[in-house]
Amino acid sequence: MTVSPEWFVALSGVLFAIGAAGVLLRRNALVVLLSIEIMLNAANLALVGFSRVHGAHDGQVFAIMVMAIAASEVVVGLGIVVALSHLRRELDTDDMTELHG
Amino acid sequence: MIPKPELQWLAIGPELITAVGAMLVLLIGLGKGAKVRGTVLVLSLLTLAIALGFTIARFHVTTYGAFNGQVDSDELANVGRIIALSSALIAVVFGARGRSDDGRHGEFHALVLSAVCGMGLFVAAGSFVSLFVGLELFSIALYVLCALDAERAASLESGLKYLILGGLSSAILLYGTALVYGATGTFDIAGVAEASHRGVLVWTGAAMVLGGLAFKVSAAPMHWWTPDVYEGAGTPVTAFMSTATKSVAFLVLARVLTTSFAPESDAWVPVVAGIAVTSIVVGNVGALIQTHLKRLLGYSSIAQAGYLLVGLVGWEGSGIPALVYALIVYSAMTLGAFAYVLVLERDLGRDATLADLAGRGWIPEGRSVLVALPAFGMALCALSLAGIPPTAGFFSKFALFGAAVDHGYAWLAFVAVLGSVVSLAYYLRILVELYMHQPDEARAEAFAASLPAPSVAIDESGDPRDEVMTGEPSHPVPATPVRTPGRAPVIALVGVLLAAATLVLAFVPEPVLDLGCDAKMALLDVGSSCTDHQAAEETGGSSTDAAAASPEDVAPVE
Amino acid sequence: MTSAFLVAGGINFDVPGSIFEVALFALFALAAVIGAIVVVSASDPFVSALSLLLNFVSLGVLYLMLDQPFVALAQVLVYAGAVVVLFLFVIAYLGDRREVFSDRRRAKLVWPFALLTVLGLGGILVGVIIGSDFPDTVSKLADTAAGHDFGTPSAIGETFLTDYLLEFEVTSLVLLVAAIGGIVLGLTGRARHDRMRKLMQTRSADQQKAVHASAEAELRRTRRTAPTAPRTDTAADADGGKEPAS
Amino acid sequence: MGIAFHAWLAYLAPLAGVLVILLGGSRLPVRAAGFVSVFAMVVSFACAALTLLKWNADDREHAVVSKAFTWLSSGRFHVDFDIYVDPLSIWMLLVVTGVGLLIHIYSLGYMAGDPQKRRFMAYLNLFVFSMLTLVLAGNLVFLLIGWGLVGMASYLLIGFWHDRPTAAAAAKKAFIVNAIGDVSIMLGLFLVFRESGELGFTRVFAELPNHVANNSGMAFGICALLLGGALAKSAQLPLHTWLPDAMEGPTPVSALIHAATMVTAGVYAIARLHPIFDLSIHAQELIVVIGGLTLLMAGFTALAQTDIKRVIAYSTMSQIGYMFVAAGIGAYQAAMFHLMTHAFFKALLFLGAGMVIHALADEQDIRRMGGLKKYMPKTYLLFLAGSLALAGVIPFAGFFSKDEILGFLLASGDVYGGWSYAVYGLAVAGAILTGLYGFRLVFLVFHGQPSELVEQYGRGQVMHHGHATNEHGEAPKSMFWPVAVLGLLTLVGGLIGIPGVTNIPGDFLHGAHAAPTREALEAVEFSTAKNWLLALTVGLGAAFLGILGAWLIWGRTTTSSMRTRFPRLERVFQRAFGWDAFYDATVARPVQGIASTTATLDTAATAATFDEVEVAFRDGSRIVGAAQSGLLRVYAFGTGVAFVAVVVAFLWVKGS
Repeated sequence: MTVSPEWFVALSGVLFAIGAAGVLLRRNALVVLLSIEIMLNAANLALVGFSRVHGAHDGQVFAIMVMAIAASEVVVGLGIVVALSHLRRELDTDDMTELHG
Repeated sequence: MIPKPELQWLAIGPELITAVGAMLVLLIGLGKGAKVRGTVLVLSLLTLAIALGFTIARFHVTTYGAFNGQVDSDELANVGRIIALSSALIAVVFGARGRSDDGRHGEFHALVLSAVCGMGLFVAAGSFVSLFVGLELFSIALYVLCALDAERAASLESGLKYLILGGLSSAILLYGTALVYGATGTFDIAGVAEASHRGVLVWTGAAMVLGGLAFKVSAAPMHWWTPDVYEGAGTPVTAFMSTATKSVAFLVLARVLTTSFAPESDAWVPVVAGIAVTSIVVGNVGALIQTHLKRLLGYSSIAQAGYLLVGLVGWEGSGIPALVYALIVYSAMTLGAFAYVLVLERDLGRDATLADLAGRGWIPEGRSVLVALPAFGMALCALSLAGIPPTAGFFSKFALFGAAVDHGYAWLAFVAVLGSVVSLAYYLRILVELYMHQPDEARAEAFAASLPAPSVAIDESGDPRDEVMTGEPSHPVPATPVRTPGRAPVIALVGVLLAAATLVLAFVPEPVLDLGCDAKMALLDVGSSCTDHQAAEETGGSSTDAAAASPEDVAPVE
Repeated sequence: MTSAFLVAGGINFDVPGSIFEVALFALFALAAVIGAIVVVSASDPFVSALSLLLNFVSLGVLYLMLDQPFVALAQVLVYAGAVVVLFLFVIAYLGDRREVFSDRRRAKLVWPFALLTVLGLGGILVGVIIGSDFPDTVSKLADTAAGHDFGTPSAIGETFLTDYLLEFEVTSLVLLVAAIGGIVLGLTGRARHDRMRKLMQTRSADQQKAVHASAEAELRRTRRTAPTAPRTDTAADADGGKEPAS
Repeated sequence: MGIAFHAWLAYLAPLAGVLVILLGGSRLPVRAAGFVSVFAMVVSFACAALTLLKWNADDREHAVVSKAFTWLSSGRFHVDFDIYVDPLSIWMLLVVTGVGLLIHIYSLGYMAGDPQKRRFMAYLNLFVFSMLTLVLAGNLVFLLIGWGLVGMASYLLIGFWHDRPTAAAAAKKAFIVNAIGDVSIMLGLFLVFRESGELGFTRVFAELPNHVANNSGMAFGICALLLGGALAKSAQLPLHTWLPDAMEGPTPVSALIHAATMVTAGVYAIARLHPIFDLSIHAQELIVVIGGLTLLMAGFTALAQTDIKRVIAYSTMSQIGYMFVAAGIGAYQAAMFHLMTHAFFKALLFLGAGMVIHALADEQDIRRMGGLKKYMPKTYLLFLAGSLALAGVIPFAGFFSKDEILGFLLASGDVYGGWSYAVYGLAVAGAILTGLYGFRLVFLVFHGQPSELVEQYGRGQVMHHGHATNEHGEAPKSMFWPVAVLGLLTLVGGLIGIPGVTNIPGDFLHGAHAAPTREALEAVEFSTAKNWLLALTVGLGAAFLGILGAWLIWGRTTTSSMRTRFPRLERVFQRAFGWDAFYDATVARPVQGIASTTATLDTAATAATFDEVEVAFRDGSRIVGAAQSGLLRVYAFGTGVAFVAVVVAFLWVKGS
């Protein structure tokens, strides 16, 4: 291999940080959910990369399970967003300050 | 040819029972009518009871490495299961009356059962894969449960906040797991400990796993979701979440830190101590000016997480037994407090504030003592949460802090005890309201004005404020019918029983501490100090036995 | 096996020191990063979702380069095929909901620190990964236990059904819970909506009074919290600066 | 039936009282509730007396430890629910149940007409039970539990009139300051456990010296932490601030808790744990210094108070200072002797003050009193007896006990050298102050021209609870007789400890090795005529000096407005002889200056520390609440920072 797996894992670190940036900075609930997907995908890339490093299947299998779980999380997240959309006009998380203090 | 995997089904018995129960409840709940509602309730209670019985019956049966190393079912796991199952049982009782109007009954119960299933898997996880899957199973179920309370507009908000912050922390935990896997080549919790390749990757991974679990126990500075979600979710869900989630997450934290990352204990002990201090400070200080009861309990739960972490610091000594005892005590007193909050909410038809407690500790003229008993239970739970002797809360703190002092963390115990002095200010407010104030309508109303609106549905085109401004209702903005006030005798009874349980735990702490000792021995290998102490106790015990033979133990003073 | 898939495209990447492989990695890594950045920064959720597709597909290719065709396949099918579509569907259902790039004062105060935090996180992760060595990296997959089966569907399937059977089953329970959640939440939202409509039509004087009271309570609360979180003037907010994260 | 049986009965009787009243609820008539609580105390006191008789009859050498059951045995923790009976605890048992009984009876009359009387009597019983938990505890854990319980009961009692906001605030303050003490004692207990691995007294005392070196830092640390608890409970510097405020509670509470029993728990704890305190001479020196400073400070502050109960409260602090001094030098028996006599005469003073307050419809300001002697002669006599005992005039109880402390101090000077003499000086100065403030109260309240309010009382125009307060002439019988009994005890109580004649406290406490005098001190044959005569003479002289001073300043004048405040003194003295001018310049003015300064400082410090801490915490709470803004992005940011911080901290610890 010319490109050693470490580079893939390092890339996953970068992607993870970008995803975190989305969660920390964005106000649109949908985009925040997308950002969480990016983070989980980055973790997957790390798992897959390390799986290649060790030449074992565990990482890949875990990655596939993470995909299913991430999809589940998205479904619930979108469910809440849709329910919220029935009550409010904006999906701006800054408008959701009913609970505070 | 794929080799047939070995499946030790009994090792995940409680999870199987609850999973099957969840599906049954879901199916039966599709029907309509009050009869179905009753059936579903009974069925889910039955499922939980059977699972609980199963767990208790097989408490000491340990299975390591079941399902090819995915499950380690031991005493620690069983303690977690018992707490989660009991807490779910109580939460189901709490939630028995909710959501009766829309003809769908199964989901609440199915979700609670699934969550318990996930918690069981989580706490019995033998590998990081099953740990993560279990975590996500109960987390996702809880996200839905939080958002499910149709009577409160804030419920959806709390669900979304929990989901997003929970997703963030899950991702962190997952990435940490990946790093640990990368360095050690295994997902096995025990296997990680044996890996010789320990470097910066393992350390970073361990820190991220620690962080992710600290989020679940709602320790500060990962506490941000706690007050809002506690307030926004329905009270049965809050009660379930605050006890079951926290307990299993703590036990898993103990498992992971003391096995996988035992070689890194020189690093995680100070970090855990730091998180404990932050939690104690943030939780106790934050709770001081709260008036919304559930929010107050939310902050209190952050502080309690801090105290529990103090016990974890003394893991090599008596920390784990202390932690187990404290978790059980914490669960009992918190559930007891929430029971009374729920009774109040039912009575008022809205959220409860401190002012609503005023004067409820008194026996109304001409009524029996029983009327004031639930309030007395609340007072006991508050005292216990404050850690005032001779309640169980006092003893659990005593054991936790003692473990830390034993481990050379006297300063931490000092901070923790100071924190509990601060906490007196708000726990005593509960007592003062109950027993020292007269009920005051105007005051209660003033307090209630600060509550989140009871599910004000804002119409797409209108804002209620416009209406107030212009004076004419341009856009009809109806409120969801406010909950009809009523009594909740069963919940009150459960609350009283829980308060009584905290008293029992105070006066007969031994069996529970023994559970903790078993759990500790399950975690750490033979020769750990728990067994040492027991040996020492046997020698010491014989002399006390001899002394006990004569009623007057004559002992020299000097 | 990378080669098996890529040779079909007429390029042989297994040449030692092949510049192509480096270029391929660079290309798709860049695509993944750009995709991610656009997801995070785009003002239109629709654009965000589509960039997520780019990110996912790029990751799929990277998985292929890591000799893991099955994961790559799953990535494209599950993520690109299901998740992104779900997102797009919801975005379409909700209509155009661009984020208004106004900012609350408090949040404005926070964002540079948030950016700093994120940079710190990325820096630590990359630094840690680059800084640590992998002495036991398997260079020739033929040497591993999986041998030439590494990453193939049958090998993955075997692992799934032996070592990870339990998790495999539990994952299905997770999906069930998610399904319950999706349905219930959708219906809850619907039910609230309907209840609102119904009440709208049959509103009695009492209810009007209740609404006024609650609205007033809301207003009071808004005023009280106004200095910290003004909820009233959306117009003023709209004048705020563009979010710098874009 | 052995000693332990009686002790258990004495211990559990008040609890039974609480339970009966609680369970009876409103079905139990108020009268019956009062009867139940008093009956419980009668049983308790009788059993305590039987315990004493039995002890003497058995002629035992060792403490009796009676275990009810093993409360907990897990890991290293082994805690029994047991009681520890030895002369020290019997002594305390008698004081608590005896004075407690009298105050229960007094409360029947004092709280008559209060709608919550039933609850009050239950709380009183609860308090006695808590106090007995503390006194009879056989191990450190139950000592701590008792320690916390009395705090709790005192919280309930101080805040009893919760519709007064000041009462609620005072209750809270008392509870929190005491909780700080609990923290301290709990940490000390952890250290004891850590070092010795034991919690039962018998074993701790046997084991601890094997693990902790004499005068080591650890020994000092343990003692200092234990002392912290004692200081808070006994209202010694610097944790004294709660006691004056606690006077918001009903007067019987002040008498029971804040004079006779709870506040002396610190002294008892030091005596009980003396094998631990003996390990660190520096900790003992600290006790002496704190006691000495407190007795002086409190004496001065008492001089500047205008609230009758606050004067007595400061006096209590001052007298406990004496006990601390005695305990610090190792004269535990003297400390316990003074503890007992103090319980008698201070309860007498409080209850006497209570009768005055009751008569004047809850008026507590001494500036509005005066000339009460005419209308309440019996009360006056009792109050006078109490004041004489307080000042230490022969043959009242205070004379013997206080002078025993002074004698030991003088004797200890031969052992420990200079600083001990310095403390002796402080103690003598304190004795002068005692006479001064004690008789200031007597003169201002009972002598001189009757004030307007007192005149009204004489005419039967002072109304309380809807009826004139002097219907019964003086006070109701149930109130009068307990006070009379206390008066008798005050008169004769000291006779058990006449130096050279009867040394019952010393023999009883010392004989069974329960609270020995330190050996070094014993070596000094302190009953030699020289020391005793000197101590007695000086003590008596100081008392008379104080009383004389009080008479000169407050006793001779007649107009009440002039007599109450210092600043007007000059004019009074101008009309008198030249001696007055001299006295004024040399004594009155400096004393006045110091008194008002200490009082101001004390009030300021109290207010500043407590209120400012509370304000600071509330501000902190607001900050936490403001951060919890409801904005998801802020939460995400906070959570993200937390994760990064954990990772950085982890790596940093690993890297360094």
